Amino acid sequence: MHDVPVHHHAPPTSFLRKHVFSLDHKVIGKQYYGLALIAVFVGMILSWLMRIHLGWTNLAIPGLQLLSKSGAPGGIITPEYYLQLMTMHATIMVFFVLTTAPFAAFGNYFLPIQVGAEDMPFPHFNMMSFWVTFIGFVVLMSSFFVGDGPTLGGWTQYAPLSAVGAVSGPGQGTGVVLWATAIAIFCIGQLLGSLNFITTTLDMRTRGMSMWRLPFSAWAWFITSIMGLTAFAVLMPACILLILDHVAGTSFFVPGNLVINGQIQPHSGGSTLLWQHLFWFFGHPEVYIAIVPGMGIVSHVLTPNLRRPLLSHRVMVYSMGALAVLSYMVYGHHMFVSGMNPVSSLVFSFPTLVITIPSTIVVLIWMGSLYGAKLRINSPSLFALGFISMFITGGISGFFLAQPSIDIMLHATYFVVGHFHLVMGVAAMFGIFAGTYFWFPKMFGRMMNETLGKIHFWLSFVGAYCIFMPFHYLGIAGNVRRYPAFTDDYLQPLIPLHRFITVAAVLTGIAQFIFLYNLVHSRFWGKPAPENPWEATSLEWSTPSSPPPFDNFGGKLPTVYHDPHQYGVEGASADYVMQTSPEQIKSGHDEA
Amino acid sequence: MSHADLTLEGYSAAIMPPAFSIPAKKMAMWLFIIADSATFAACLVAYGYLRVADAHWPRPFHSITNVAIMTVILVTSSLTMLFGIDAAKAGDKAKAVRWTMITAAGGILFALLHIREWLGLIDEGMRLFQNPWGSALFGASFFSITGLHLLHVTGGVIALIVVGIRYKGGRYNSDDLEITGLYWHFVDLVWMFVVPLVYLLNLSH
Amino acid sequence: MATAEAHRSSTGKYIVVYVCILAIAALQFVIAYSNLDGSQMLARMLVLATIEAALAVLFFMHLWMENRGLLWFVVILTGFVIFAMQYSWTDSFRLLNGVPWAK
Amino acid sequence: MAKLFAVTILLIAIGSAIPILRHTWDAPPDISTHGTLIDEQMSDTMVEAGISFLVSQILLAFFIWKFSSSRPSDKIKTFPGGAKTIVWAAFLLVGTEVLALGVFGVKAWANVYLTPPSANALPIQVQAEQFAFYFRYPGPDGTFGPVHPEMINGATENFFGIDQTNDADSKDDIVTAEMAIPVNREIHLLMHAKDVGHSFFVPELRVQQDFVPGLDLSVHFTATRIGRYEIVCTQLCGLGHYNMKAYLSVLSAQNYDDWLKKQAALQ
Repeated sequence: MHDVPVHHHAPPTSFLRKHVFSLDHKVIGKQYYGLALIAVFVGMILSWLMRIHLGWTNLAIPGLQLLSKSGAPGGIITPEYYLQLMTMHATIMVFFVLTTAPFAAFGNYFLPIQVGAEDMPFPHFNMMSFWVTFIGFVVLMSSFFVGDGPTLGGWTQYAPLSAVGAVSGPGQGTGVVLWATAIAIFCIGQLLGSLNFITTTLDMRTRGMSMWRLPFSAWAWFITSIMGLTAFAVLMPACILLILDHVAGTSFFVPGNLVINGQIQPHSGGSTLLWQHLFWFFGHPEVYIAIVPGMGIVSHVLTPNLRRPLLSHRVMVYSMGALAVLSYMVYGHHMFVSGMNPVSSLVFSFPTLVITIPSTIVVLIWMGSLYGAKLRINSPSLFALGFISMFITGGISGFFLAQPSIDIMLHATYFVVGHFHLVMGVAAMFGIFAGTYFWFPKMFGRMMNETLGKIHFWLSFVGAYCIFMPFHYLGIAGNVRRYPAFTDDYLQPLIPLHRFITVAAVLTGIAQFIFLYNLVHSRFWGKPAPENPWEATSLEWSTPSSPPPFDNFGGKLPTVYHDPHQYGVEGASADYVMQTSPEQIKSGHDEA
Repeated sequence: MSHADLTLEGYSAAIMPPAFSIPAKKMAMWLFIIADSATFAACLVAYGYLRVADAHWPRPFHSITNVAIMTVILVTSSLTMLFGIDAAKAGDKAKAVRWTMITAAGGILFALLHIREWLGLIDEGMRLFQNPWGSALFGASFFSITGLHLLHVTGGVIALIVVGIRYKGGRYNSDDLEITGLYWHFVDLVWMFVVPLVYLLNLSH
Repeated sequence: MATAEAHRSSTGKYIVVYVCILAIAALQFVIAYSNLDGSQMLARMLVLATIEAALAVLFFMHLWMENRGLLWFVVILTGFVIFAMQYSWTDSFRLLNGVPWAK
Repeated sequence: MAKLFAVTILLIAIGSAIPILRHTWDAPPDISTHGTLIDEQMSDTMVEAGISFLVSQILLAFFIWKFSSSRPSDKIKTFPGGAKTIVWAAFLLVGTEVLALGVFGVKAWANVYLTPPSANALPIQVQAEQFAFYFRYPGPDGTFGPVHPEMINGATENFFGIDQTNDADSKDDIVTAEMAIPVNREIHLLMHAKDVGHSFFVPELRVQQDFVPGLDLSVHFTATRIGRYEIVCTQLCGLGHYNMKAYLSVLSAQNYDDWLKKQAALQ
């Protein structure tokens, strides 16, 4: 190997620098992962509470009164507490799980390694990015314990419900301010992270690592960070304006002459649609911020398990790029019946439908690459294949929601809930799981338990379909979302279906504890991992040890000779050729 | 020397040349500028949206003198920043520091004039939530947009002074000065949009 | 790194750009006192501000002298994002006519 | 394992399609004139989405089944035509299919939102508040009186803030908590939000429109079947959101007139 030695900082020795305020991207990645893990279990338990309430409205949940005496007297969830739990579930999941885990956690850990760098260019920013995000999480969680609880306005916080203050409901005073503060802080964290990701990809690539030699996951993180850079930069001022409406008496999002609780509100001149425009301008890219890293991880996990490269590296990357571009042009499809100009609805409808094309290309590339492959079945590949199945199912319900005319029937029903849970919730979670099982050996030097992994997969896969497929039927029947109880006559026949979903959700949730057990157990007592357990080619499998040393490559930077996914290469000495292998090969499969 | 320093000094034997042939720090500043433009654009779009929707938007500004002086000061400080960077590139450290400090002084002057203007408006009864001339949103949008800009100016002045001193002490080099300059020019650039949109369109006739 | 000589000549260029920017700014102030209606004035203001900003970006911030790739990256990304934000205007105009019954 | 996985995907795909094919949980039957277009659009989309869903899931299952059991000596094969075929297929098949849906969908949307109500449509005002709907009928003079927000008072049941002593137009206005409309007569529904955002959703009527505070919108529709239906709120409006509803009675012309007279007497 023709590795070039570089001088490097000595690894830190103090506990604080090593584990808490670490500048090492690997530690920061693990910290993000830990945060996401805590957040996802909190979010999941909140969803349990909601589901149980929806199935059996008057069932007392023992101990819940300890969390909120007024919200759950005697353990029975009140309607407003249901909405507060729902808002927190959504906020936690969207921001602190689906953004942090696939993007910030894995991206931090593996992006620098995959481009062949010692670290990110701005380790201090990186550390700040995590701790700022952490503070955001703490601020958000604190709203459970402050005043009359967290906000009940939904994660979209539509004004004026969110902007007029405590008069509009429990948690709408302090709760909203804390919510908006947490999100604004979160935005700063992700901006810092995005800055680092982009500069890492552009400027830190090791010798021979051209842009087209970056693996899919690195490309996905790169594209995601460009979206993050601009989307979070818009949400932040929007949140600040919302806070101003609360604490400084401005009326950016509140029109005049509102009579709430018998009092005319002092606000005037603002616009509720303005909040929706600003929020969704961030909100739609956010959906892709959650899912594009998943697509990258799945491609990255699939290739070693297919023992062949995907049909086309470039088409895949261009498709992800196209999704990123389109994500800014379609945000209005969240607002078809919200009172937006009806002509705009049509204008937004077409780019939304066009999104089908890159999405289809991505799926077909995966499927076409499955054709004639030598598929290996293991926990990561199962989750990656599960991702594809979920992504197809969730994506196809987008056909309906992209059309304003059909949206008249389906807007704000469980159809929407089913759609986004499958496509950006469960699919993204499957991406996270695939990444976890795949990279765990590299991150901790130990293998995760395969049997438990497979059990976890089966329960999650079947469970997720049992939960979210019926959501579509509920939606078609007109079941409105964000209802803590179903009092309408026409919803009565649907309650048995809700109970079925609740049972499925509780069981699927329990299955996640298998994953948690597997994670913790394998961390300490797992089988020691071989150097390259998946016989993969990208740079993270060329580090001298697992986990990689402080400077990733042991004082030397690797040199890259090949495209990232060289499997089943004809005439090569083995079935696969590492990116760092100087072996001359005939690049057979990839046009890149 | 860390990996990051390698990219900064264009030491390219071990790594690929940076994508746009600029050091990582400069790239980061450009990325920050892109993000910040999105932030300001969102604020200005929000302001425009609310202003258009109100047929009786107040136009209370009588005089352009103050804002004209502020504009000249800010644009001039951009020019002095450039002189400082040029001197630094040419190796004339003392001159570079001098020009940087003059730039910072321009920033401080701008901020002081701005605060004086704010105090004047507050004196006339303008608040975030009300003003004597009409739509309450006038004060809200004026204070939040110019406030955000003022925050940027303040941050910029602090950055200029810190970087200037550290450059003098040898901890930072001319590139760092140039990157700080990029930020300073951006603050200037935002002002170029704030002036016509927030001030000139609200001028009383 | 450019030489000192190159910088001496760039000083002249900076001053030219500086004067141009101030001249355009002055033009804006003049327009502000004209009797144009709102949208006409706004259009002129925005065009002039964009020219000013372009001058600042290209010459003060040296984007013109950088790698062309950076120019395209910055201009296309920023331009696209800001452009994509402009969807909301139609709703703003609708607010003028859609006044609540109360008024 | 792979074969089991393939079978699972297959079973899930087929199992998911059965309730749709058997119409186990269907949208309530349409009672509006404009709803036919929406329903047609819905069923066209369902056919296309259903076919895409089944084909792709079955293909995924089939590939997983077929290509998971190769021996080490096997050579990998490439999908015929490679990525190029896929890109063309995506553009031509899916792209045109979905865009066609979009184009046809314009008609259904325009029919509701881009055509003005006819001149003789019956105007009815609806005001949404936390957590109730109130309706106002113009009375014999056919005009609504102005609304004074400061006069809104729940205790005196002046939900709209009508000044019935001074405003001539308001004197004969009829305010109700339940909505009644004559069958086969176009309704022009004028929507106003008193406090926060709400929505007006009648699944049978194929109408869903948010109330936007500060922006008074309107929708128009014609109901074709006599009956009693529920109006529900779909825009999160606070703690009582789930309980915010009203009834819509579609009555024969005669019954509607009687109802209106009865309501007028109650004012």
